[in-house]
Amino acid sequence: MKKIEATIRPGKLDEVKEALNKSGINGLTVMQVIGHGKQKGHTQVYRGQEYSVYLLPKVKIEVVVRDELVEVVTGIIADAARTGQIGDGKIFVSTVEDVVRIRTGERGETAL
Amino acid sequence: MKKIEATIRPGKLDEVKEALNKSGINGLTVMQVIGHGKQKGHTQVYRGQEYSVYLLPKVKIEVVVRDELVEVVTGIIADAARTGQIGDGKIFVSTVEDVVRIRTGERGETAL
Amino acid sequence: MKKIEATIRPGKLDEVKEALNKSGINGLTVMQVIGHGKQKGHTQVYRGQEYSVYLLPKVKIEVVVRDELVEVVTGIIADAARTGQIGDGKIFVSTVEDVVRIRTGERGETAL
Amino acid sequence: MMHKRWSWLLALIILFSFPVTAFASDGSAVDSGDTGFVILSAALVLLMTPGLALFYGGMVRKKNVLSTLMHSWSIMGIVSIQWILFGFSLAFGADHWNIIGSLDWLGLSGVGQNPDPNYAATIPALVFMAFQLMFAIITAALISGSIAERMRFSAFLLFVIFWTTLVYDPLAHWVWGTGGFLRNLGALDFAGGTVVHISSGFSGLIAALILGKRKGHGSEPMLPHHVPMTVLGAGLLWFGWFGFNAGSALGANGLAGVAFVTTNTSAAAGALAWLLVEWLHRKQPTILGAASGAVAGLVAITPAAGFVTPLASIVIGLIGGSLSYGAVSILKQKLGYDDALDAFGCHGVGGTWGALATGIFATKSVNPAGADGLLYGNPAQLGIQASAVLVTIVFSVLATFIILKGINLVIKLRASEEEEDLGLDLTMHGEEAYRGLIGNASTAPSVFKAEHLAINPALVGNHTNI
Amino acid sequence: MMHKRWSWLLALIILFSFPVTAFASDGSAVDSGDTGFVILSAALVLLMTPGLALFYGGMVRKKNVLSTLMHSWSIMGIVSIQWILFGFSLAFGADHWNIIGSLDWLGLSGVGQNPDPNYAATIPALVFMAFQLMFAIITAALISGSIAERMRFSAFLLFVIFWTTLVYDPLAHWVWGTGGFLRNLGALDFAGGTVVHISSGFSGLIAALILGKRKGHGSEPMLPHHVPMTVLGAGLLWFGWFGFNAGSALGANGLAGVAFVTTNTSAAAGALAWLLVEWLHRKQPTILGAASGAVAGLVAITPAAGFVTPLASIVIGLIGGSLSYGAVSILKQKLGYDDALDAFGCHGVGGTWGALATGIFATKSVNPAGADGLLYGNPAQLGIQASAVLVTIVFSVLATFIILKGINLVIKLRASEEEEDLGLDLTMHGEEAYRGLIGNASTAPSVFKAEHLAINPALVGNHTNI
Amino acid sequence: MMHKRWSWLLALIILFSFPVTAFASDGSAVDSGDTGFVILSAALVLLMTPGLALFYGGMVRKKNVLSTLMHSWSIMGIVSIQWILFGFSLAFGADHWNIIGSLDWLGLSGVGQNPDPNYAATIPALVFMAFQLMFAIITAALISGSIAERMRFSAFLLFVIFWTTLVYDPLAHWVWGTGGFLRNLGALDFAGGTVVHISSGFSGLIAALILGKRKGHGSEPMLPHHVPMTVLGAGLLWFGWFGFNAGSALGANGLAGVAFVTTNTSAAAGALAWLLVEWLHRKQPTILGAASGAVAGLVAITPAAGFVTPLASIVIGLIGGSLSYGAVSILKQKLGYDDALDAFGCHGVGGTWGALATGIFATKSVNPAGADGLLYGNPAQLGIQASAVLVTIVFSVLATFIILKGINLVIKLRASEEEEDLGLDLTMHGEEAYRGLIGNASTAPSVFKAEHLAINPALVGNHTNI
Ligand SMILES: Nc1ncnc2c1ncn2[C@@H]1O[C@H](COP(=O)(O)OP(=O)(O)O)[C@@H](O)[C@H]1O
Ligand SMILES: Nc1ncnc2c1ncn2[C@@H]1O[C@H](COP(=O)(O)OP(=O)(O)O)[C@@H](O)[C@H]1O
Ligand SMILES: Nc1ncnc2c1ncn2[C@@H]1O[C@H](COP(=O)(O)OP(=O)(O)O)[C@@H](O)[C@H]1O
Repeated sequence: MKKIEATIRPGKLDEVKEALNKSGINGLTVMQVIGHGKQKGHTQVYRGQEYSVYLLPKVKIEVVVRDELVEVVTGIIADAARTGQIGDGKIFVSTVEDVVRIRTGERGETAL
Repeated sequence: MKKIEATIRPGKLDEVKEALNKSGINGLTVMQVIGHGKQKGHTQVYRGQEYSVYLLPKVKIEVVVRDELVEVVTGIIADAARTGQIGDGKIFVSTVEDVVRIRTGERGETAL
Repeated sequence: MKKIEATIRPGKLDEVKEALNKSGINGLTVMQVIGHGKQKGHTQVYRGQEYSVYLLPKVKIEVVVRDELVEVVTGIIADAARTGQIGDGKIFVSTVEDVVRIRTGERGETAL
Repeated sequence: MMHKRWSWLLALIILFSFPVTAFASDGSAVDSGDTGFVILSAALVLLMTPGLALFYGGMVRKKNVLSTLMHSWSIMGIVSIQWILFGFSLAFGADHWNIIGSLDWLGLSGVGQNPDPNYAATIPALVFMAFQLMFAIITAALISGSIAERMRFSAFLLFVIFWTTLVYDPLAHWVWGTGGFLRNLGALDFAGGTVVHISSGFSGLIAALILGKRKGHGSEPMLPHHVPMTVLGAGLLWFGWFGFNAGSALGANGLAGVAFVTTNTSAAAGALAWLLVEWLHRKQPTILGAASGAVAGLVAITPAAGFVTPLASIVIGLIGGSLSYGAVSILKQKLGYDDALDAFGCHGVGGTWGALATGIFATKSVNPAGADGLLYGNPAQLGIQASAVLVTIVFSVLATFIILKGINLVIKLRASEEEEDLGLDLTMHGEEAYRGLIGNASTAPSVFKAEHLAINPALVGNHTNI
Repeated sequence: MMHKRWSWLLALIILFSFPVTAFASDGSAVDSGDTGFVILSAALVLLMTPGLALFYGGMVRKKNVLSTLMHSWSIMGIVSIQWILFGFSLAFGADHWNIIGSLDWLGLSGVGQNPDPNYAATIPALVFMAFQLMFAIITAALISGSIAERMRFSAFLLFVIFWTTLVYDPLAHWVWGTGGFLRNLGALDFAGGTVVHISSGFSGLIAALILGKRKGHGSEPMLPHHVPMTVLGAGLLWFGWFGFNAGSALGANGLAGVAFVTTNTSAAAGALAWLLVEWLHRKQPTILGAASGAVAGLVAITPAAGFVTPLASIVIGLIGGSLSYGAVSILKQKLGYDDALDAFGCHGVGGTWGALATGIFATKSVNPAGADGLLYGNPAQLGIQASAVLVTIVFSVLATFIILKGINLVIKLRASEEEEDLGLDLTMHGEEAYRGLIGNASTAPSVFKAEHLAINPALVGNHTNI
Repeated sequence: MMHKRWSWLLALIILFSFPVTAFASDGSAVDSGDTGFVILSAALVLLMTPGLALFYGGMVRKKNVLSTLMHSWSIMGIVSIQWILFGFSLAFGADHWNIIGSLDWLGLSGVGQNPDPNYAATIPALVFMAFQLMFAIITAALISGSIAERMRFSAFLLFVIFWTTLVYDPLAHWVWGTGGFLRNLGALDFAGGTVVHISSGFSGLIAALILGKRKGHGSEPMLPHHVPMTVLGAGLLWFGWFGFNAGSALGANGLAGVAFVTTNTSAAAGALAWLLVEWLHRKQPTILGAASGAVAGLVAITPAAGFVTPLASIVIGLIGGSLSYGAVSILKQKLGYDDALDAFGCHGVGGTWGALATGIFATKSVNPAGADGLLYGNPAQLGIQASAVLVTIVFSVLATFIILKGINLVIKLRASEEEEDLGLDLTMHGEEAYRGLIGNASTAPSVFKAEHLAINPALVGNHTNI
């Protein structure tokens, strides 16, 4: 099994989730992160002092899928999350060796 | 070494942590996530409009352990986190190649 | 490619990020976590009752880099994050098999 | 449909058949200074209830903050209407058997713009009524601290209606109504030590015992999710309490000035006492302690505010804050009841102390219409106060017990374990308090709803089960 | 430099050439009770605007809370100055053609410490002026609920200046100014049903339509980011509304007492009505509903507060709460406009109902200076009320339309899509509302700024584009 | 034990041996309108301190918000008692050498329900005392903005006691006490420009310099963790300031009306000025700027409120807002001191400007009991004002320096580096402000405590080291 981790724009979470749902991918975990890549930050002002923000809010999605789904799922995510502007984010793929469904104790791919 | 990532019900964190502690597993990292699996969401109402929540609050626990502990630790977590209802969560196991203890610079299993 | 995950003290994020920036490492993702290791917690008081906090606030940094950079980057992070006191945190290294830059669709190391 | 329309019409006709004669003022005895002061005092007391909502709301866990706010807010709705329809009449209407008011003033019939010299000779009767209403509201709201995080909302609403009618209204009559038997006895209660604080505190204790402990109580920590919210609430309480106590002089005069000063002083002394005791006992002075101690001091001075000197109010506040600390920190743990937000520890204990302290420190040099207390050579007053305390405790405890057991015959009082786990905000009210960046995206408009319902109607069904 | 200094001096000389004679009081007719009451009522009404800021601020998404607070706060700044310079004179100065006040009172010239018996015979004219100012502030602020989360800040500021001058000031004159044509007609509006609520509600609706829907409206959920903040705001509104309505008696008397009671009662009834209807309709009674219903009840009673009995105020509140629920829950979804925070649903609908209800329930037995309504044998009053409502709606809608279209000729009204995505807090004001543990570390002092600017000036440039 | 009981008894006897004669009112000269107004004004001023707590609390980092709230709250406790015991007597008691009040009124002996015509002829002396108390509270609280996020709590408490007694009480006597030398000089200070704002602002500056910069100041950003909390605080301050300034007329009259209007106007002008200057300087108008500017405007008008025309208050507010912006944005960075929350920038600078502005804009046409200023042909008044400013600055700076250095001889003023890192909430008070879903689970009841203590007593030990 593979773990697909995608760091995307917060505003794109909805579309990505819809796109995954439509393709029958239901299991996913989401967390709030901040990140820095090529995208540049904003200027903020507090009592007349300027600050620049270099870590911008992003959302990270984790989906664990069977090996054969990796290409499809990364494609779906990338398509749904793309705006074409710097800051769209990255997808990382890595190997997961085992899965346990806590409720039933099932192991391996059937537990996904 | 293996990394064990468990996404569980927030209310179970306490029990899981206690169970791990009792077995001598002390190092763990916890983060707040939201997730979707087989569990269905709730209905919420705002000014007379209904909304359904499909990403539910979960807690993710990460524990990195020596290879031989994987079975034990996943077992402990699964047992402590189980309610038997849909939404109990999943455990994923993957390989970690190296560890550094920042304080001392130690590497590998002794650094855990 | 390797994923470097470092769980550090919140107050050290700034220094770590600066150190990475200076070495030309720009891409990173940061999230807020709580954790337990060897470090002991604090006592808190609410209406005359005492509680001890055993999960302390930490910050987790994820950086994905080309294989050859692993040693350099873990070194930079460890040096910048070190105070020498218990609670400095840990760095975990694991393998990432593929990367997609969402904006362009590029794959592999060039997408980093 | 036809039927409905007719019943509306009927209701309207009934409404307006109430005599309105003498409703408008002839302005005779109304003093503009006193009237403006009591009107604005009533506004300040009203503000205490949203303030209490925040005071309590900050102390519960994140998943129950809205249900906690809802307790106070629903009471603002219910008691405001109850009081106008019949509550005021029961409490302050012409006396029957020294026990209850008549129903003459149903729907405020006869309560108009002219003063009622039985209660306040220089302000419109309506203003006196409004001022007293605010006390009825906050008293019921205080109880909600004891049953927070576990009571079903519909049971709570029923409880409020019955409690206000069967406990608060009679008690207010006994202590403040012309002819009330505790008033006749000579019991002093300037602004509600017995009527407001003892009654709510002891009723809360019984309610907490009947409901049982929150799930996980004792093993899991249940800590405040938002301390600054609690501190804000305490600030609004302190502010509003000036209306509560100084306004109880029912005129803008020297007595109001005394009550203002004793109130502020006791609040300050209560806060300091809590901080000091906590510092000695737990090595840490906390802001939650400062806020709690101020409230304890305010509670303690309430019955005494217009009867004692400012210096006495220092003592009253210091002891009040210390006793409440003891109740909350030691007694509660020892006895093991789950008075979630310490309505008993702060109001029951503080109110009892205040009522007795009035019997100790009261002096006619401050208020010639009052009485002298123990320290001024009249130990009998302390006995009278003790009797009033006892009567109030026994009555509140018994009545609350009966009301809750009665409601329990009809509907369940307590949320299910699953509801407690998920939190009452979600399960009783279908709301979440806070929503961050991704929180918003986690929700879909109702268009998606049908399918979800189709799959798991049971869970959704649960939510209607309030 | 030289030049600047001179223009300052010039400005100062102009300022102080205003006649100050008769500014100080001879104390003749001033009643201290009435004066203190109205001064403090004005303070309470001022507090409503920061309260409204929180009420609205809690309901927007996290990324727009500061811009929402800014709406109310910038209005507190602008309208306070406008009113003193010329707004008060336009609204309450000597009448011209029954339509507008004169400019005699520019810069408050002639508005001093003595009463102006045309408006209030027992309080200083300055106090009357200050009390009325607070109404002008909150009215403009109410509109901001409709255009939240998408209007450019500079366009908003222009809108406020024009709207207050061209809509509020004339309307206030028509209804309350001596000689105003709606006042001459006999229209009753105790505390601003038409002037405040109908005008702001309908203007908001038009503004929402002209601006268009928020990006993602209908597909993405846009839920409150901080419900307790909204509940706190509602609490401050309820509190401040006592100043608004009771203070409108302009004296501390029986009438103020009536207005106080009807206000509280209608708020309570509105909250209960919303809860009940919601419970029946959606199976869940929510705290956001309780707060919204209370506000709806307060809006509905505003024009009637000093003309109706407490019992009538129950009916007014119940219907007001139900109608606002219907508008917000059903009408809005059906018609599909994006009145973001329901300024129209609460104030437009509630205000219209209240103005008509005044024509139904008013009775001279409460206020001899008022009139009898439909239920007291005078159906004509309902007709007069309806006319006033109609005039207000037509005028507000047209004038708001023209003002916004006019501003649009000069600058863009609407934030760009990117600005909406990032949120107005960051793009209009360069601020973030909340900052956690790592949030602080994510920012660098301005020393790092230069390099960033060098790399991407375009993005930073955007921020100045307000 | 025996011993303890006896000392209690002794204390009680001493307490009640104070003469209480003439404590009750004969009601002679008390005006109900004035009394109600000043009582409620005092309540409004009290509310400013919890408001200030939020204003400051929102601006610090998350880990220090409770310690910041604690500053204001502990002052509410301490100063309320100090004032009653001896502070009021020192400030307003019979004059000694034009420098300090007598100790005649220790424990409020002799301060009763009758007016003291030396200060206010129509309100009970107790009410005047209470009103003045609220000023003493907020003044000390203002200073806490300068030393936020790094001062040890026990050192702070000592500082408050000494500062209020040795700086505030004398200053209040000089400016407001009968016989005070600045009052004799003819210095005008309507509501506390020198006594409250200059004294706190300059004392804060010195305290900030003595304590040194926060760890990381200049390299790490230290941004507000909760801007809406600050905005809420500013709203409560604006509201309460009406009590502060209008209440300082000590009666509900035309002068109170003037002070109300100038206060509101200057607040508005200050907010607008800050927004405009910021917009020009930094391209972004911020809500923190609007709130800060309003406070700056309120500070600036404070000494002038009852002496100048509404139009003059526009100028005073505009300049006040601009000067404070300059101080905070440019001066502070240039000079490099760490006045954490800008007590100096807002109160020191704004108060100085306001005191001088009073000498420029004051006119007897507004207040015959005042004086004419520069623009009304009396340049001498400006000189008098400048002298009063100078005296206040020199005295505050020196006295604060000596007090802090003195305390430093006994205990450490400054938190340790580790304490600053972890935050003062945790290390001084053992509390955390916010607790989310998993935050709660991260804590264990004290049953687990022992083992932790066993392992690392050092760390826990630290916490008691306040
Ligand atoms: N090497 C990396 N390791 C971890 N996270 C990364 C890395 N590069 C980018 N990210 C994450 O992806 C986000 C978007 O990256 P960015 O470079 O701005 O976008 P783009 O891919 O369009 O150039 C960052 O904010 C960061 O969270
Ligand atoms: N394939 C997956 N990838 C990532 N996270 C998942 C996946 N499946 C489930 N999860 C996580 O586990 C949580 C519980 O899953 P769910 O399917 O509801 O429980 P159950 O295992 O009892 O069927 C989800 O909310 C989600 O966070
Ligand atoms: N085995 C582990 N698995 C996951 N996270 C760990 C593990 N060990 C430590 N951590 C993380 O590292 C943080 C610091 O660890 P700690 O043991 O306190 O420091 P040190 O390395 O100095 O002994 C912990 O709070 C936790 O978040």
